[in-house]
Order: sequence, then structure tokens, then C-alpha cells
Amino acid sequence: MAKNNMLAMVLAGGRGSRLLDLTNKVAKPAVAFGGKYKIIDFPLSNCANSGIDIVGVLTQYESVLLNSYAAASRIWGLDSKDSGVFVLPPREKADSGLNVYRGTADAISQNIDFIDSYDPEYLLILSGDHIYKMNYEEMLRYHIENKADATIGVIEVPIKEASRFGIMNTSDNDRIVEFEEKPAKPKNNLASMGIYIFNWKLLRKLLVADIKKKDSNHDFGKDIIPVMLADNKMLYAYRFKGYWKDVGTIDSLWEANMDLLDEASELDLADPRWKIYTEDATELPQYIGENAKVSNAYITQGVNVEGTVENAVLFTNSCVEEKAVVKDTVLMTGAIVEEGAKVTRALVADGVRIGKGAVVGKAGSDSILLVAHDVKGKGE
Amino acid sequence: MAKNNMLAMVLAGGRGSRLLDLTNKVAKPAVAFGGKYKIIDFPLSNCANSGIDIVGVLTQYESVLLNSYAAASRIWGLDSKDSGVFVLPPREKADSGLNVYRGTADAISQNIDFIDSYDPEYLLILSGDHIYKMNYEEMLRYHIENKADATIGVIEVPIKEASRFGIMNTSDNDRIVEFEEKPAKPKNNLASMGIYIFNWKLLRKLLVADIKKKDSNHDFGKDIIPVMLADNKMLYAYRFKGYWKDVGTIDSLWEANMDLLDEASELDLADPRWKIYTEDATELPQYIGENAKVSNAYITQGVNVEGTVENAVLFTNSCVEEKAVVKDTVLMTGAIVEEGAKVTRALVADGVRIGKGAVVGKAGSDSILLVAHDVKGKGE
Amino acid sequence: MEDALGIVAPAGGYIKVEGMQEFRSINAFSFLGRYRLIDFPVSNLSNSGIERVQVYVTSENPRSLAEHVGNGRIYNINSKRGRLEMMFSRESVLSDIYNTDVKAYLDNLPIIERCPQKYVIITPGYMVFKQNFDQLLKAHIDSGADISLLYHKTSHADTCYRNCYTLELNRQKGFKSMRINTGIEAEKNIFMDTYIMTRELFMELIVKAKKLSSISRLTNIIDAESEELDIRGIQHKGFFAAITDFKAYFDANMHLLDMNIANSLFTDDWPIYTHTTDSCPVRYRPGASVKKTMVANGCVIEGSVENSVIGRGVEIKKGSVVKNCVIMGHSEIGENVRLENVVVDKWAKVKDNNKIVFSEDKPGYIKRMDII
Amino acid sequence: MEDALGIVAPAGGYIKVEGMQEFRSINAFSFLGRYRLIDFPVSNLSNSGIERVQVYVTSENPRSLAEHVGNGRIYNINSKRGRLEMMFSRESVLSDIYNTDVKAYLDNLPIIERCPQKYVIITPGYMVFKQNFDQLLKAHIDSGADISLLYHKTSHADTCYRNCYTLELNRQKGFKSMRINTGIEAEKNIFMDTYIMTRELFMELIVKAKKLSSISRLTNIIDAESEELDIRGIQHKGFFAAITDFKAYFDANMHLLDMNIANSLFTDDWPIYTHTTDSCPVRYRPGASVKKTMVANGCVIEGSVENSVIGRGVEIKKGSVVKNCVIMGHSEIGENVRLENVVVDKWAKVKDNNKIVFSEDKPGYIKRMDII
Repeated sequence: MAKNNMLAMVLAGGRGSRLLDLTNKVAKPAVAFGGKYKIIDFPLSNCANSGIDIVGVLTQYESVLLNSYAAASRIWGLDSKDSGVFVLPPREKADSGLNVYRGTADAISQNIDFIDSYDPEYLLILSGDHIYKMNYEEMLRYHIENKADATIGVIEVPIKEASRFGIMNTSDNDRIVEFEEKPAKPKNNLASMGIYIFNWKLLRKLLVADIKKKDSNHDFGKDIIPVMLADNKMLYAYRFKGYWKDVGTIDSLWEANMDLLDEASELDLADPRWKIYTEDATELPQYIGENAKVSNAYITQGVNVEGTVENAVLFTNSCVEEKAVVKDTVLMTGAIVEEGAKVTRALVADGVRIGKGAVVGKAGSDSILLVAHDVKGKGE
Repeated sequence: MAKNNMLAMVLAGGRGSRLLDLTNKVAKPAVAFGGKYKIIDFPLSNCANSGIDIVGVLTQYESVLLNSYAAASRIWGLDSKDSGVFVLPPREKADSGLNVYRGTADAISQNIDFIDSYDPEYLLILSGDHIYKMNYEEMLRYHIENKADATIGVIEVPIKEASRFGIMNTSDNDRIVEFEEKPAKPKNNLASMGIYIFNWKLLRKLLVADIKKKDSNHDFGKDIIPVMLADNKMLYAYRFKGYWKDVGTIDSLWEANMDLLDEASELDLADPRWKIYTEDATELPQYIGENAKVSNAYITQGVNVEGTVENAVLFTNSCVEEKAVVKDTVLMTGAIVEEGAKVTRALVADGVRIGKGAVVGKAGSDSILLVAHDVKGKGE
Repeated sequence: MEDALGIVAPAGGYIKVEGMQEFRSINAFSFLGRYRLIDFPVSNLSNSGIERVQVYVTSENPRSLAEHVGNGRIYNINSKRGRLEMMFSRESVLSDIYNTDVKAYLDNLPIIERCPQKYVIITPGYMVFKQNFDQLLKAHIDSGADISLLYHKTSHADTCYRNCYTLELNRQKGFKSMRINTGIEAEKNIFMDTYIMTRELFMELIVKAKKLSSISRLTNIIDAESEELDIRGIQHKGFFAAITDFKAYFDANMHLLDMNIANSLFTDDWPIYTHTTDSCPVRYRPGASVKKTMVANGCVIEGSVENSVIGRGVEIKKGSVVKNCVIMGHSEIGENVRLENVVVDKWAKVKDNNKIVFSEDKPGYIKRMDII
Repeated sequence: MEDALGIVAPAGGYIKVEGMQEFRSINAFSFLGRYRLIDFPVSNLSNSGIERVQVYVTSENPRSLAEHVGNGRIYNINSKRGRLEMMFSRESVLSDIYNTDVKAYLDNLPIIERCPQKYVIITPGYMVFKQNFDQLLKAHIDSGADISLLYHKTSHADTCYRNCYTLELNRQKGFKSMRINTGIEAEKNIFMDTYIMTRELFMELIVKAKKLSSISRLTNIIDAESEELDIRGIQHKGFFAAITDFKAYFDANMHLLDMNIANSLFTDDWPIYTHTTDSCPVRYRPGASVKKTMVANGCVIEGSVENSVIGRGVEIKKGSVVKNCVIMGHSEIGENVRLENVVVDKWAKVKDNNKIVFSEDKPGYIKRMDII
């Protein structure tokens, strides 16, 4: 905290139900991505790289894996003295029972005591389920230069798609004059990324007031920001340029993985100046066997390929046996494609086994096939 | 886990309401003790020193401070690869809402998925609010030698006090034949310490059965152990010799602190072979001023003494100003005794200020005075 | 776990890996793409429950080794109850023959003396094998021997294990003698430079060794004392490689490209830990062709690779053919290069169209940071 | 934070702290009961947001320093985005005068070259002060100077700061000259061996320095280049001690027993980090009498102590009187001992009834592990 006086809170309570079976046992931020990562590695690595020492992670749904994972602060180097990643699920208090978080703002309100114990000047609010690389310290610099009360990260979207987003209407200098949630007739193309910097003292007051409001959704976008705008506070939009993706559906998760095969993609995971950190697997390097054919692929440690892999992303410990063919596909952690099986345009979930000779998915399908359960082989 | 195949679960959900104001904002395991420690440092340090790598801490009540504290695995050296302290509060699941833990056994049942993910052979169950030093690896060796299904840590108590405890009635070789909770007419003097080693596979079956029982308290002592005894399982008592204290009340907490001044006490915190680890305070060494008088005291780093201290335990950053007198007293973290004030036979809570010239507590009082709020000085 | 101090022994001055050794001590050698040799002994110790470990450093520049092992957290050594220490010693400037293991231990005798452990387990930083030392120690204690020595029975002593010691044992596995491998006979017991004894006896022996001669090593004093002591051999089974010269280094990497062999060394219940560099997965570009190869993360491959070990962050550009090679981390192989039977050290750069072909018997070596 | 590489400079061969230095490098000296000198520069750097730090090691046995600083986690340095490295250099065996800071930097030039940071901040491991380097770097950049030097204005240069350099500046704080403190004048600017410049210029200067002479130090080349470059002084305010000899070490400890002075060096917003040893609190037995003394944890005190600094785990038995002393960790003072103006090094043992009294001007020294 000595460094920039900013504490980060990551909202990681989302169930992500549009990810179907992938989020049966883990919350969306714990879903795997890009061979070796989890989605929450992105905001946490961004924090570490931006010089933020203290990160609270607000969890709720089925959080045992997420809790254990995020608490291993060492993964992001956030385990030094006076640093830490702190998992903050709902809790029972002296004056109240065990309640779920009622909204994004409520999640922060219920943890005012935690934040106060560090006495930060600035509070950074992040979402735990977006894939992007961003320097929050630069955003803070922008916030300070503008003498802003709040700064909101925004990304330019095509105006015709703007009605799918929360849109910031701005005056000159990107000062925010209005916020519209999914406007039918968007006036602007700056979509909120759900990234906020607040001056903590001010936000604290607003949250305490918001807790008591009966008609409030206790949400930043719906309640806190409108109150600030009504109160004529200085809110600025911070324009982010680069790769940013909310992987809310199976199709978009598959796409984001496939983006890693695109040389023109702005998401460069190889950049040594801004690494994304993740749990290291104690596994052998990947092994490409004697009869394997691998072309246009993104493959990580612990993978074993004996068959054919084309246009695919292979996660830790996945395995493609002899004569199997994996094409236009994402094999998640530990997925096994047995001898002679054929997988096309699919996303194969963790630990799923595609039996010998089985054929799964097809070329040119409209949407990506999620394979969440073992597929029997021929004659099994 | 490669080392001894035993995973530990620490039950740290207790509110400790008999500790009055001390547990208003923190759960009992997070209460401070002995100058620089927290109660939970004892089971966690014991785990670390016993070669246990993975520790789950089951929290519930007001756990933000406890959660953040216990999650800082580095304190106990449990932050190496494949090690960790994992905080496990109640959570929302795909098939159930957010529920509090209904009993000691239920707390474990709700975390079967966590335990399974490490696939341990043995499960060690501990309580988070006892002060003692114990080698659980020796207990495991005893468990294995006896080919036991469960081993329970017991301590010999005077037979006339036995009716206050859960008593293990044993046959030869300390095999347990009966368990009686607070028996009116105790037949034995072996009191349960709430420390259990189970073979995980067996316990898992029993827990799954117990979840469904409507009339169960979901408690180890009341439900699981009796079922095992009825089933003629091999349960053994493991006799612990040494210091063990449940600091459930203000008087017993004060006493336990004062025990540190007793040269004959078996609780030796200075033993380099079995250190108790705790969060390191970034503070100067203690400073004893020009006119100070310090005799028979236990004082830690960051303390500043300018007055008189006799028969007292002073916690981190507490302060005794000039001409103040602190006697037969425990000053908890950051407590300040201002100029000329006098404190006798008291336990002064965290951050409490005793104003100039104030007189608090008296010699020979029946019970220890808890000072949980600032005391005004003379003329304030 | 019984109470033992783990000692990772320094490499003797008689072990020379031409080339590579100029840049780091043998135990810091990169191995199989992502490991360093030190990972094997320290993981063995940690997995066996031994958490007080001393790593003896002989190199003049221990920076990379120090950074790699750190305080042992990567090896799952608890930094509070355990301790991993780098042990330095003042190198003799007179001649390398004075820089014995015995000298390194003597320089640190007061620290060894202060350790509370009853036993020592001494194991080298330049051999690759898997061993449960807890079982070994129990076997040692049960046998009643003063010293137990670990050995590997081989029928390749005529072609492999140069510079290693061979062990002659009697029918009761009692010690008869120890000699440098002559390479004449094929069937031999190769001494794995691994000892178990009490710390007391160890300290006694190193003091005696010094008295015997200024250049005597632990092996010499064992040999000299064999009449007085009950010294026994314990046989090791499984993969074993001794990195005592350049060819042995090359061969050990190549042997492990057989996954049956690799899977016997790397098992789920016995993790071999190493330092992570947070490299991203490997990018195989269209046109890449890879066979029978281990590839560490962070690489970008567009060329053809066969029967090779590729370290972290290596780039192999299009049109290049890499065969029977060990390419270490962060090296760059340009376009249309041909490499056969070559070890390319870290951060090297092979320019476009270059052809470097050696024979399997005498693999070539490209220096660290070299540009050719 | 601007982009800077932090360098903790090696102590020059001209700095000699009699006695203590035999056992460790100056930056590993125990200070004020629980710190080591290295804690001050590294905490300053870390608190300033500089997380790539090189600590130059000159001692032959860096074991205790390496264990103390580790990978910088104790200093709140993020081990992923940041890095704390120990930098070793081959010590010249010919003569100590060749072991300059310039030589140490040159030995590690390829690593300095590979660092991506634009600036370097060089600060010594043998001075105690608090400094926000972020502010200093901003001031440096705003001024447009090529090099900024940190200095402390004193009126005690006649009695203190031996072996330090003094800085002559013009009215615009421009560099005029730099000389070893002669001790003749009281009013002087003491150079705090702290430099800010671009990494580019730094590398240029060390190469030039080597050409100038094999024994030239960074100060020499600064002096030689002062006509060509815009070199300016920046004044430091607050507590400053330079541990350049034994008396200075003793005095710095004693000065900080004035809590007004100590509280100016140790403030809540500027933590000075150090390694914890998990010692328990201090036990004052009945009969103990302690005044104006700092006591680190783990001690047991039954005797009388006045105006002293007591390190971790020290025992002072009954009837003993300790006055104006610095007792380092784990030493044992027997019964009825009298110690005045003495520095007792670690693990020493003063036997019952011994009397060791020195004068304040010439404090005494008891060696590490000595028994007297």
C-alpha cells in the first residue's frame, strides 16, 4: 500500500450459467482458458503488474476451488510482507445473519471493515471474469490528473452493438454526463468494462447511504453511478485500447481460445513485460510423439500428442492418442481423445474422455459443441 | 501430502461468546494471546511443525479478519508449492443455497469435495481455539501402529472435574469403549481434546450417511463417534501430556497469559525446536524508557514502557506512559495506559485507552475486569 | 520421517562437462527442457520428508543457482520448520585439486555441528534418479550398518559412467572396495555418490579425511576406513544417469525421449519440482512438424523438429530442421537451418541457412549467448 | 513509479569496521537489535515502488546475507513483477584495492544491460537513512541533470563521517568536487554514496572508469567527468548514519536510543522491513531493571540494563550490569557480569563475574562465538 495507496476488489461471485456444465462445479472466474490459465488470472496478474499489493476477491457461488486458488497469493507474487489476495465470501456478523451479496455495491458494502483496515486512498473495482491486459496504475494516474471522483474503464464498441452494453455518454475530455444501461438508441459507443476507480472516502459514504435504501439494487451501474452523476460529481471515462473479452458463452469462450492462434490478435500472452501468472503444473514438458502431426496449435505443458492436431488449443494434461484427429477444437484440462477418435468444432470439458473411434462435432456447425460428459468409443 | 498423507481441518467457527466484547469483531480463534500470538497460531504452527502441508480452516462467524489472517499461509511456512492454508466458509452450491455449518461433522461434510481433491489417507480434525503444543505426526504413528479406525486426543483431568468434559471410557491399551458427554458420574478421567484422526475413506462414508439423518446434531462427539462405537470400530485414546488450555472465558484467557510468567509452566514458547509462528509486526524492538520499572513481565516488540509494569503481559504496540502503573494485568494489542493511570487485575482489550490518572480494577478482586472501552482520564 | 539432514554434495573437481560447465556449476545445468539437475536431489529429499537441506556451492558465480532454488519453497519445503541453505566455501586459488567435497564440508563444520538432526543423507547434484530416502534411511537403521552406500547395477559400465566410482561388494553386500570406473568391464555396481550415516560419524570422517591428505575426498576416507566400519551397499532400481561428462549429458536427455523411460522417472506420487518462469503455452505455427520431442512452454515452432529436447522460449523458424538436438532456453534457430546432434546452450542464436551437423557419438556444442 | 533499477552498492575496500567485518559484509551487520543494515536501502527502494533490485555481494561467505534477503518477499517486493538478486563477482586475489564497485558492476554488465529500466538508483548498503526514491527520481528528471547525488549537510564532519566523501557544490547545487572527508572542517556536505542517472549513462561511466584505471571507483569517474556532465546535489534531511568504522557503528546504535530520533527514522508510512525469526516475547524476571534500552524479542533478562541495544534471544543473568552496550543476538551474559561500552557480537558468552569496561570514546568489542 506504500506504493500507490490503491486497494483492488475483484467481483468474482458470478455463476456464469450460460457456460452450462463448465460452471457446475466452479464459479466462472475459475474456468480454465488458453491452455494453462484461469480467467481470474487476468485481473489478478494485472493487479500484480500494476503495483497493487492488496486484492480482495469477492466470491459467492460454489467457491471452494476459487477460494483455494485465489488464496494462493504466491501465484501472482502477492505473498510478500504487506501484500495479499484475500478471499471474501459472505459472512455472519454480530448484528446480522449469513446473507448472500445482493449486488455489486452490496458486496463492497459488506466488506467496508476489510477495506478500512488498510485505509486506502483509492479503491479499484474489477470484474473477475474478463480476459484482458491492462495497467491500472496508468488508469490511476489518469484519475488523479483529472482530479476525478470516479473513473470508469470503457472500451469503444461498434455503435450498432452498443445497445448490448452499459454506455457512458460523455462531454469533452471524456467527462461522463450520463450512464445508460443497454440503451435502445445509444448516443455513444463507450461501453463500461465494469472497471472503476473511486476515492474511497467518498464511495464509503455513498455505500453507507445505499445500504439503507429499500428500492436500491445495490449495484454500481444502476445505483451508485447515477447518484454520483445526479450529485454532479466528476466522473471520467478511461478509454482502454486492446484485447478485451467477456467470455460469457461457450461460443465466446471457444472463440477467445481460438484468438490465441491468430497472429494479429492483440492478446499477446508471450510478452515478458506483462506476463499472466498462473498455478504451475508439476508436469513434464509437452511430448509430441513419433507419428504425431501438429500444425497451427497452442499447446501447454503436460500434454501428450500422438495423433493429429490442427487448429486447436490443448490444455494441461490433455491427450490425443494415436490416429485420433482433433480439429478446430479446445481440449480442456485432462481431456483425453482416444485412439482413432475424431473431434471437430468442439470444446471438450475438463477430464472428459472421448472413447476409441468416437466421432464428435462436425465441421461447419453453427455453434460450438460443448462435450461435458465422457463419450463412449465404438463398440464400448 | 507426499510426506504423511494426512490433511488437517481446523474447526474455527466458534464465536466464543463468553469472551464478551473480545469476540464482537473477531471470532475466538483470532483473539490475541501471549503478547504477539493469535489463538489459531497454535494449531496451525503445530500442523506446520508436524509435517502437515494442507490445512483447511472452517470459519463461519465474523470471519473477515480470521479469513485474511489464516489465508496468509506464509506465516506458518505453509506457502510452498503443494502446501497451503485454505479458509473454508459456508458456500452456495449448484444444488443448495447458502447454509451455515450445522455442527462439527456437518462442517466437514460440506467440504468433502475439498478434501477429496487432495485424496488423503488420514484426516486430522482440530479445534481452532485451544492453546497447546502437540506433535500430530506422533499421534498419527500411534494411530497407524494400533491399526485404528479413529484416534482421539485425550488429556487426563482430575476425576472430580471430569463431569465438565467429554469423557472417554477405555479398556486396556486405551481402546475406547464408550464416550460420555459431561457424565454426572464419570467412570474415567480421560477428557477429549477435540482432536481426531480418522481414516478418510471410512469417515467419508459415515458423514454421507450422517447428512441424511434428520435427528442428528451432525457433531463428532454426539453422532459420529457413538455410531463408530456401536459398529465396534477400533477407536483409541491418545494421551497427551503437557500444557493444554481452552481459553473460553475472560478469567481463563487472563490466566493463560499469566501462565507465561510461571517458570514452572509447561508452555514454553521459547523452545526453538517447536516454535509458534505468527504474523511479524513491522515495529521497532520494545523500548523501556528512562524512568521505567519493569519486573516479572512478558513484553513483546513495539511496546513502549515509561511507567511501572509488574506481573503483566504486554501485547504488540501497547504503551505504559510515565508514572502509570500496570499490575497483574494483560494489555492487549495497542492498549494505552496514560500518564499516572493505574490498572490492576484487568484484561485491557485491543486499542483501549486508559486516560490520565484513571484507576481501573483492584487488587484481590474475585474475577478479572475486562476493559473493552476507553476509560476517561481524571478531569476529561 | 526419521530425523535427517540432507546434503547435496558439490561436484568433484574430476568431473568435467566440457563447455557447459564454464557457465554454471553442474547442478545448475538445464535438463529435459524445464528442469535443472539440482531439482532431482532436492525433490527426492523433500518428498522423503527431509526439510533441512544444505546445497554446497562450488561455482564462482552462484547467482542463477541461488535464484533457482531460493528458500526451497518451490520444492515444497516448509520455510519455517525446514530450511534450504546454500553453503559456500572459500575456493582454493592454488589448484583445483584442493577443492574437495571434504574441504567444503570442513569450511561449514560449525553449521553442520549446530544442526539437531541425528543422520545425514548425502546425495550428489549431478546425478538423475528417483529415490525415497525415508525408506532408505529405515533400511539403513534396520541393517545396523555404520554407513550405507547407494549403488546402481549396470551392464554398460564399459561405455557409460565414466569418472564414476565402482563398488565391489561381498555376498552380504558388505563393502570391499571402491575404484574409479576403468571402463574395462561391462557389469559393474556404479556408486551413486549417496551416503547415509549419523551426523556424528560424518563429522568424524571429514576431520579424519583432512588429516589423511589435503586432497582426500569423502570416497577416499570411506575406502581407508572400510576395515574399521560396517559399510554396506543398497541397490537402486530405476532410471539412473550420471552427468559426469558432455556425452553423458546429451545421452541422458535423449534416453528420456522414450516415454516409457520418462514415465518411470516422473510419477504422480513423486513430483520433481522446478522453478516456473510463467511462460505461455507453445505456439505451433502452420507448417510446423514435430516428432518424438519434448517441448517446454514459451516456444514458437514453425520448422521441423525430431527426437529433440526443446527448452523454454525457444524459437525455431520456418524451413529449419532440428534432429537429435538439445536446445536450451531462449535460443533462436533461424530460417532454413539444419542442426543434428548438437547441444545449443541458452540465449544462443543460429543464423539463417546455417548447417551444423555432428555425429551421434560426438555431439556438438554451441556456447551460451553465441551467435553463429 | 518511474522505471528504475535499484542497485545496492558494495562497500568500498577503504571502509573497515574492525572486528565485526571479519564475520560478514557490512550490509549484513546487525543493527538496533533486530535489523540488518541492508534492510534500510532495500526498504527505501521497495517503499518507493522500485521492485527490481540488485544487491552486490563482496563477502566471501554470503550465506547469512543470502538467507536474510531471500527473494525480497520480506521487503514487500513482488517476486513476479519484481526481482531481488544477489550479484556476485570474482574477487581479485591480487590485492583488495582491485575489488572496486566498478569491477563488481563490470562483472555483471550483461545482466545490467538486459534490464529494461531507464534509470538506475545506486544506494549503499552501509548507510542508515530514510529516503523516498520516487520523489528523488522525479526531482532528478525535473532538474534535467545528468546525474544527481544525494548528500547530507552536517556540522560534525570533524568528528564523524570518517572515510566518507565530502561534496563541494556551487550556488546552483552544481558539482564542484568530491574528496575524502579530511575531518578538518565541521561544516560539510557528506556524500551519501547515492546516485541517480540513466542506466545508459551508468554503463558508459563504468566502462570509462575501468579505462581510467584498474582501481578507479564510481566516485573517481564522476569527479573526472564533472566538466562534461551536469551533475547536481540533492540535499537529504533527517537521520543519517554512515557505518564506515567501528565507532560509527556503535554511535549510530546509541543515537537511536533517543526515541525522538528513532521515531523520525521509523515512521508508520515508511516501514523498515526485516526478517522475522519467530522469537517469543521478552521475559523480564523478578529483579530485572531496565532503562533507556531497546530489547528485541526472545530475550530473558534478570539483570540491570541501561542505555543499551539488546539483540534477539540474549540472556542477561541476575546481578549483571550492562551499560551503554550493544549486545547482538543469542549472546549470553552470565551472573554478576559488568559490561560498559562494549559491543558483544553474536553467539558470544561472557562468563559469570567478568568485568569488561571500556570508555565511551573507545568502545570495546567481543568477537562472534567468543567465550570470555
